[in-house]
Amino acid sequence: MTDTAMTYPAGKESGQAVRRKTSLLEVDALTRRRNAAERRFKIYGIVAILIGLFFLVALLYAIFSNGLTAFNQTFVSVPVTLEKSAVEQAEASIVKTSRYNAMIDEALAAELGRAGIATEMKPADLRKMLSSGAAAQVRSFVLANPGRIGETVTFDLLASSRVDGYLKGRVTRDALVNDKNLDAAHLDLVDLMQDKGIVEKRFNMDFITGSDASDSRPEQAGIGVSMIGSLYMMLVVLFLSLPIGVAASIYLEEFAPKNRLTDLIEVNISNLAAVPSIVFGILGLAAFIQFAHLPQSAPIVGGLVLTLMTLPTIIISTRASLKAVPPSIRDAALGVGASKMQSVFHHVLPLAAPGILTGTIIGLAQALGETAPLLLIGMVGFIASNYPGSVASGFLDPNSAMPAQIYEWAKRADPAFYERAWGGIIVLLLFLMTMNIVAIILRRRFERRW
Amino acid sequence: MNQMTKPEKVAAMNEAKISAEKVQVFYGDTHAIKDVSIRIEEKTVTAFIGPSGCGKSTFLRCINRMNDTIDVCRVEGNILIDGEDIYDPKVDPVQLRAKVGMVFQKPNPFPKSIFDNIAYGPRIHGLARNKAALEEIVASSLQKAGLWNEVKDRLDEPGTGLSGGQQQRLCIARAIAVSPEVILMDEPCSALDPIATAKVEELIDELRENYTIVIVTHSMQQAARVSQRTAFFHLGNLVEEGATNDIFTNPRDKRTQDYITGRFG
Amino acid sequence: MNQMTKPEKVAAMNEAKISAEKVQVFYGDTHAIKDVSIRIEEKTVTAFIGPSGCGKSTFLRCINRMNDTIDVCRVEGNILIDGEDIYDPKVDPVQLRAKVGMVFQKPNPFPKSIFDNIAYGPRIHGLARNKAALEEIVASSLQKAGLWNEVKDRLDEPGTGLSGGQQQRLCIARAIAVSPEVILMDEPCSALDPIATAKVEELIDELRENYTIVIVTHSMQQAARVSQRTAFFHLGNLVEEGATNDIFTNPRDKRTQDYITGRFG
Amino acid sequence: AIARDQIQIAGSSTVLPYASIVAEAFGENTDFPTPVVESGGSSAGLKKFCTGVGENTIDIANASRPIRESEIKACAEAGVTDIMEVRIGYDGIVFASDINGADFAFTPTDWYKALAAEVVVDGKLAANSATTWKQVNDALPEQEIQAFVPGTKHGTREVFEEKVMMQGCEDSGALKAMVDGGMDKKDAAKKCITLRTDGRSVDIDGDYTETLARLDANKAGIGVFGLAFYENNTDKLKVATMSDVTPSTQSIASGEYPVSRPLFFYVKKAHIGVIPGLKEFAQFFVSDELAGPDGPLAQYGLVSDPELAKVQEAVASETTLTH
Amino acid sequence: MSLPLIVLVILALAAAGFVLGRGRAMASAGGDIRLLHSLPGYYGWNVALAAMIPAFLALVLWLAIQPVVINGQVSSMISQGSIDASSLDLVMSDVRRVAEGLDTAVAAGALTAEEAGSLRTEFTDVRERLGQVGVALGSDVTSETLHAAQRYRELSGLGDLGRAIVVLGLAVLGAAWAWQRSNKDFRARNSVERVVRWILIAAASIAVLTTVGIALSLIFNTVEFFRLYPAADFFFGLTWSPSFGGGSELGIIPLIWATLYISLIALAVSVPVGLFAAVYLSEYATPAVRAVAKPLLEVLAGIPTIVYGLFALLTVGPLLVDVFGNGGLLGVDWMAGGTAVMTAGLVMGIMLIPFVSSLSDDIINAVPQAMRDGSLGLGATHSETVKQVILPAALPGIVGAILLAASRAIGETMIVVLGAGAAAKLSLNPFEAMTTVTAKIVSQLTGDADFASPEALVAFSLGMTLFVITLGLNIFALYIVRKYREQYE
Ligand SMILES: Nc1ncnc2c1ncn2[C@@H]1O[C@H](COP(=O)(O)OP(=O)(O)OP(=O)(O)O)[C@@H](O)[C@H]1O
Ligand SMILES: Nc1ncnc2c1ncn2[C@@H]1O[C@H](COP(=O)(O)OP(=O)(O)OP(=O)(O)O)[C@@H](O)[C@H]1O
Ligand SMILES: [Mg+2]
Ligand SMILES: [Mg+2]
Ligand SMILES: O=P([O-])([O-])[O-]
Repeated sequence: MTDTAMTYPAGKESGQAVRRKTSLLEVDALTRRRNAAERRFKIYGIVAILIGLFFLVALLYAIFSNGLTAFNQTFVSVPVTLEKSAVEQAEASIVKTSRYNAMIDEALAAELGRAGIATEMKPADLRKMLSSGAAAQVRSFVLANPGRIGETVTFDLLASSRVDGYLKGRVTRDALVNDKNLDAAHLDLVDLMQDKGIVEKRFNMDFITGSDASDSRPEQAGIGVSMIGSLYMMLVVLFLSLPIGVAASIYLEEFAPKNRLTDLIEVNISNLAAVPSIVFGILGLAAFIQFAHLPQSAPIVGGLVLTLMTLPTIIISTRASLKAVPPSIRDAALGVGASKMQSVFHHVLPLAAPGILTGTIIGLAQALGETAPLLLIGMVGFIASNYPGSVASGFLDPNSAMPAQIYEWAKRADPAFYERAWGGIIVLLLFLMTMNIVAIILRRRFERRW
Repeated sequence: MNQMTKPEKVAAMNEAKISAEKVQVFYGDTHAIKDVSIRIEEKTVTAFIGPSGCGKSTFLRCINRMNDTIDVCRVEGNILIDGEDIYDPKVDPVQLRAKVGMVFQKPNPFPKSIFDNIAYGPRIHGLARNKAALEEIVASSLQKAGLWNEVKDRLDEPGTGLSGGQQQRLCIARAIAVSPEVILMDEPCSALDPIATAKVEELIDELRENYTIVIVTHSMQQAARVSQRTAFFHLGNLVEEGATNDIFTNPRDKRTQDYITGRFG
Repeated sequence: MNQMTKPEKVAAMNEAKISAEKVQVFYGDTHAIKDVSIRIEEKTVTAFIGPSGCGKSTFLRCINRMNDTIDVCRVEGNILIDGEDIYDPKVDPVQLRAKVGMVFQKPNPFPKSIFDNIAYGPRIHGLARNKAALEEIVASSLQKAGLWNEVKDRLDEPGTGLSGGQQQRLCIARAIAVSPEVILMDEPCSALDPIATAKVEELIDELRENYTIVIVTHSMQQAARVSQRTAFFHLGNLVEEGATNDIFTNPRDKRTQDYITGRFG
Repeated sequence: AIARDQIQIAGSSTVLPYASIVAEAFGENTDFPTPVVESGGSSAGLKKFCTGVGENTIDIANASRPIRESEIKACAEAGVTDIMEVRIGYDGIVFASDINGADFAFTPTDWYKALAAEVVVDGKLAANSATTWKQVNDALPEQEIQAFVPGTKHGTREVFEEKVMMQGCEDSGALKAMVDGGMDKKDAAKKCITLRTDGRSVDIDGDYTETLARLDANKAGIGVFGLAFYENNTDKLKVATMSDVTPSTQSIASGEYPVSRPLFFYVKKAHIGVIPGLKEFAQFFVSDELAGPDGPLAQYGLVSDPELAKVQEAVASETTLTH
Repeated sequence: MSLPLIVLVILALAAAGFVLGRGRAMASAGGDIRLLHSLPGYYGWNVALAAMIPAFLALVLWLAIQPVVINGQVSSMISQGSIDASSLDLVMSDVRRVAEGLDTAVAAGALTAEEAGSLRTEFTDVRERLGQVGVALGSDVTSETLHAAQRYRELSGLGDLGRAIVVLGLAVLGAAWAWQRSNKDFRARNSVERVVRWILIAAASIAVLTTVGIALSLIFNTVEFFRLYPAADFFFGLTWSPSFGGGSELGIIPLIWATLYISLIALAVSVPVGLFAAVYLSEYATPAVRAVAKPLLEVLAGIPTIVYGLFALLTVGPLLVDVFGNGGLLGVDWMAGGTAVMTAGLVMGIMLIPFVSSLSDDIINAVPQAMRDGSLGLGATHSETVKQVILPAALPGIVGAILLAASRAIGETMIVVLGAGAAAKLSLNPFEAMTTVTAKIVSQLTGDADFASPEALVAFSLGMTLFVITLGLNIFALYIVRKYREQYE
């Protein structure tokens, strides 16, 4: 009302306003002002959307520019001779992998010799160019293929995070001055090896499918297993919170008597939305792990906690959309003898569907990105489990979740984890969009005006 | 929402299809229906007439308990259909409404296709054996409501895209498609032209053979044409009720006379 | 949404308040108005009659461009008010609608108090100097629409809690409160009893002194009583237009005759 | 309830990197599954540890500080009585600034004078008004005071308060001056470690990556880091000496560099023999190959325990805490 | 019978019941569905539900009770000596592990079923035998444990059999009972709807149970905290400075203040932007723009908060310092460092835009067209219509959306820690660093303090207090909505 000042010639004594005749083609002052207000209003709308989109683009730019490199990784191909005696000796020691390291060192030195790259570095020093996971890679090959002991097998071993960083432009010779893990001399070698095709940077599927690695080998870490964890959690969340949320809203909005008690429940639900997510973690720890004895670090527990956390979001949006359905629709259904239940499920619910789906989209997005409650139920940390063997173990075996994995990576000391954290965010966003696409399409189909 | 004072002694009123006794309706503090008692006979058409805002719609909605849906609305007294108190807690309003159909004053088609609008009732009541039977019901209902010719080619377009009068006939068709025993019609012809009106009146006449019909109308002529009995409401009171002929030719109450001769206000 | 074919040459038609030429309206593929040309004179009441679904409301909504709000609706041809093409891109529909008021077929009160329902228009157009003047406008509008007595004690209750007829009168009051030059009324009396109808007809008669009025009605009697000119629509065509007397006593077209004598269908 | 077959560990985020390196190697070198190492903080880890014995409780708690008396009591109340304490080494705490900035050689006194909320001026307490390091100590560069210190949730903060602030307070004579000025000893000690809140000192509740990001946004800042973190980021950070000692695993192990703290893990003895591989894991952790001065842990930045052999022995004999 | 199998059988019984019930009802009506009280499907569902509900309830009960009973039985076999050596719970888990190992071994064919039942530690190295089939055991198996494990297997076998009989029996009985009631006059719809109604009530009560659960999981530690720390100091203290050596000051006021301050700024950003975006999307934008822009904006809600936190720390903070800091664009010296209430508030506001915009857009879209027509017909501009007719009509939904955004703002941690800092402060200046209740709950809960100390326990009281405060805010919001709600039609 602010933009319609009351300056127009007002009505006569009769109380009935009479207005001057004006041409439609020339816009009078008041209309001009009102139209200006209209235009401003519309511009505000556009600006609002642009603001949102601008920040979206800025954030996405930051995410992609930091994270895309995570999808490439540097590999060193080394033919290793798996001598029987060496293998047996290694298997007899406590830290078996350290013996395999020696084998790899020799193999790498030999490979350099074959390629005609002269170096004064000792074999053990050469290993600094390789991931510390290389030995485990060789050992697990040996365990899986005992028949090939004695042969020479060419391995594509991961280069160490610093070598990888060098090829990605993150690590420079200057930067290595104080570094105790790698010298500038290594980098010269890497250059030569790259020329010979021993070192190569290529797309790294393991980042998308692999599992977490310890702090000392960022090059090996992947988000795949935690993605499975998130997937199982989201399955729980979707199949519990959507039906429960919608059912609860229907009861509260359509069936519950309107009294103090239901007011209390209503306030209570909005209030649950304001409960910090970590408090849901406290609840989950107490209720699901300590009371119900569900396993630690299990996606089922995470899913249950996130379900409780998402419920208020879905309930609030569902109730709002149920409220927005005009009563005449309900009357029409009741009038032809539909039961209340039928009128709700046949007519009201489909009309409220867009809002319900919006709530679901937002709720699931929140659930997918949440870390804090997972902290308390043990899904954050180093949980490098393998792919679950069955659906049931997918729910019950220890696992992490994408945001927790990202959060962990972001904290780690080696800067190579930084790019992985951002790369993980890219995967998370793609996951989110895949998850939402169904809801978005459905929502469009249900939208209608009446 | 609805409170019923227990009937002290409900007299036997078997002849009447519907009998209301001392019905009071309140919207919050507004007393919209005051102490109305009336008997509505089976297989007759009863017209409710009266000035706008006198409570006709309100009373009509009591008969199939549509007032249950209005939070602030409170009904007292008792209404019996076939001798059974419809406000008895044991009564299932759903069954009641299947038995007592209603055409609302404001047309309220579902935001669905025309076909689904009509087919909805028969579907939930299981009135059609199969798809063909359902189509049959839809077509015949639309025909009876005089809408068939206009919409037969666009049955799958939304019912909300119809003109005002078409929507009204759609709602009539929707109500008769479930063949209720009693049909309550709140100004069913208000948006209809004379020809469509005639068609609906014909329908009413035809329905009368099997059903009990209550119709709210503002047109004296229409009341005279279609109804056998007429009830005149005024400011929430039932002023007079009787054979339509009597009411129009020989009203007992001064207010009735004033109203039908147009001398009110 | 509305596309206008550029008028090749718009003839001077100054005497007429509204003149439409070759208006076509489509709802998607449905051709709802076919080639309608009509002149509506200033300070007269013109009645649109015709069977349900013939396009009366559609044409009425063209006159103040309310059809703009329907996505699927497309208007062709041109409509001039005071000689100005209202579909000209320079024309501001807002100003047009302030000049050409409308009462919709289905009463649509705002979910606000009765007072605010009426005061809304005057407020946005800045028609009242102060609160007292606004109250004055509200009261007089309600009086003119014959609703004042029924609602004067409940002005701050929601307009949606009124009876059907009361809502209709509320919408009439709302439309006249902004004193437009042209008032389009789509069946303004459909939910009204004879007395209220008489009151509204009186109002129309009174308004005619200063305003141009177009009214859609299904009642021949009403058309005869209130209008000076009558236009008969049929299946999207304007069949005949002329002085009311002529139309009713001496229709030129067979269809018109059939319609007014009720011999259609 | 299915029987659990992998070891469950929870606790300190400082110990987490070491625990994860060991867990990974344990999985690779033995037939036992890789243990699960949750993070969440020493306190939360010990709390979980002390909820009781049994399968649905954790087996090991990592901690960046020794378990407290009250915690042992709470543990005992829940039935967790035989607790093995294993010290794995030391965490060095270093002071570092942007790689391109000036060099710093600090003493605890400098930090006390720069960051204490109130300092003694002419025998009286007054709000700290120092704005540059040079004002604090002429030998330091002319650079705005801007320190990023661990927030009050971090155990590192306690070490910082004790070994830097308190030390500085004593060294500079401020403590004595306060006590002489008639102050209660306890209050004076509290004054010594109270940091200023005018923005010169910023609490960091997050982790070292956050501190690094803050240095990145504010090049004049000095941050407090763990040694391991610094060693992984030598391209961005320049470490300062403390009392003329450069921090390194050697200088800390020898005790020359003053600011460090021990790291531990705690094992429920009751779970040994029940949870497969538990004892093996504990022994594996403290084996010379891993926790020794040349092992991967030291490689990563852990200051290896000079008395590692004693620890190994204690683990082998399952020695529990006696209180 | 294994658990999944039982569930499958119940479902199959329910499906069969559906068909049979439906058929019987149809038959009783002579195949004419018009004679039925309810639609045939309702009769089917009625039988299916009668088969499923008691069976599943019994199954759940059985699952909860059987382990307790068996544990009781088996643990009585454990000697006091072994309990003293570790604990009953642990010995029992060892028993379970061995039992399970035996199961695995039998399944893998390494042992026959008899062998598994008659194995003796005296004759076999059980640990090794099981090790061969991949079952790792922590220690050698004592004969006591092996006995117990064998008994455990026996009882479990028995229990599983009983479970199958009882549960499936119930399913059959339930179905039969409902089936014989399926005749044309039976009110099947009412009966099914009654069940559905109970399901709805159960769903609604989950929300209530969650609250109870939260209260319970916080209350003990809260009480414990107040035993260690005076409540008055906590509620009215103006300083928040925990310290390890004791003598912490744990006043909640600065935290509450910053929580409200930051949330307010976040809402001041997200509500106008979100509302304008919603109005534009639903009222002005073409369907194509809407179909694209709405989901895009929703991506903002899906970006992990750590990204927002970094965005605040690395981009927005320094930017604000450039404007409001010393020597900044405005020449004012309000801002010392990049971390500030303003930084966190702004960034949080961006994150919350879709919370307001998407839901409001849906609600605005649901306002009937007749309302718009009514207003436009009076000569109102579109914006006037929106402001005065549509928004009031959509108010309850919009308030819901805003509440959701506010709730999220109050509960956010990462953005606060990185954007606003970690040190508590009581100040009016939005360009100063402060921290919120939620951030402190997280940090005290994940910190290094002794977990039995007030410094750690305070997290629970913070949670509880925040819970009560937001409850108050929500009651206020409900009151506002009730007061201004406009119901169309
Ligand atoms: N929104 C719409 N979408 C599609 N078709 C429409 C729409 N509105 C009206 N129609 C069709 O256009 C034709 C003319 O409708 P209109 O509303 O103008 O009729 P009318 O003359 O006002 O009838 P009534 O007297 O019943 O109100 C009808 O066939 C109607 O079904
Ligand atoms: N939902 C409501 N809330 C409050 N008052 C109402 C409500 N509905 C109707 N009323 C009031 O009750 C009285 C009777 O209304 P009712 O709708 O029964 O009138 P009616 O006889 O049908 O009138 P009309 O012919 O105008 O439709 C009127 O005064 C009306 O304002
Ligand atoms: Mg009515
Ligand atoms: Mg019409
Ligand atoms: O996580 P911390 O306990 O080591 O700080």
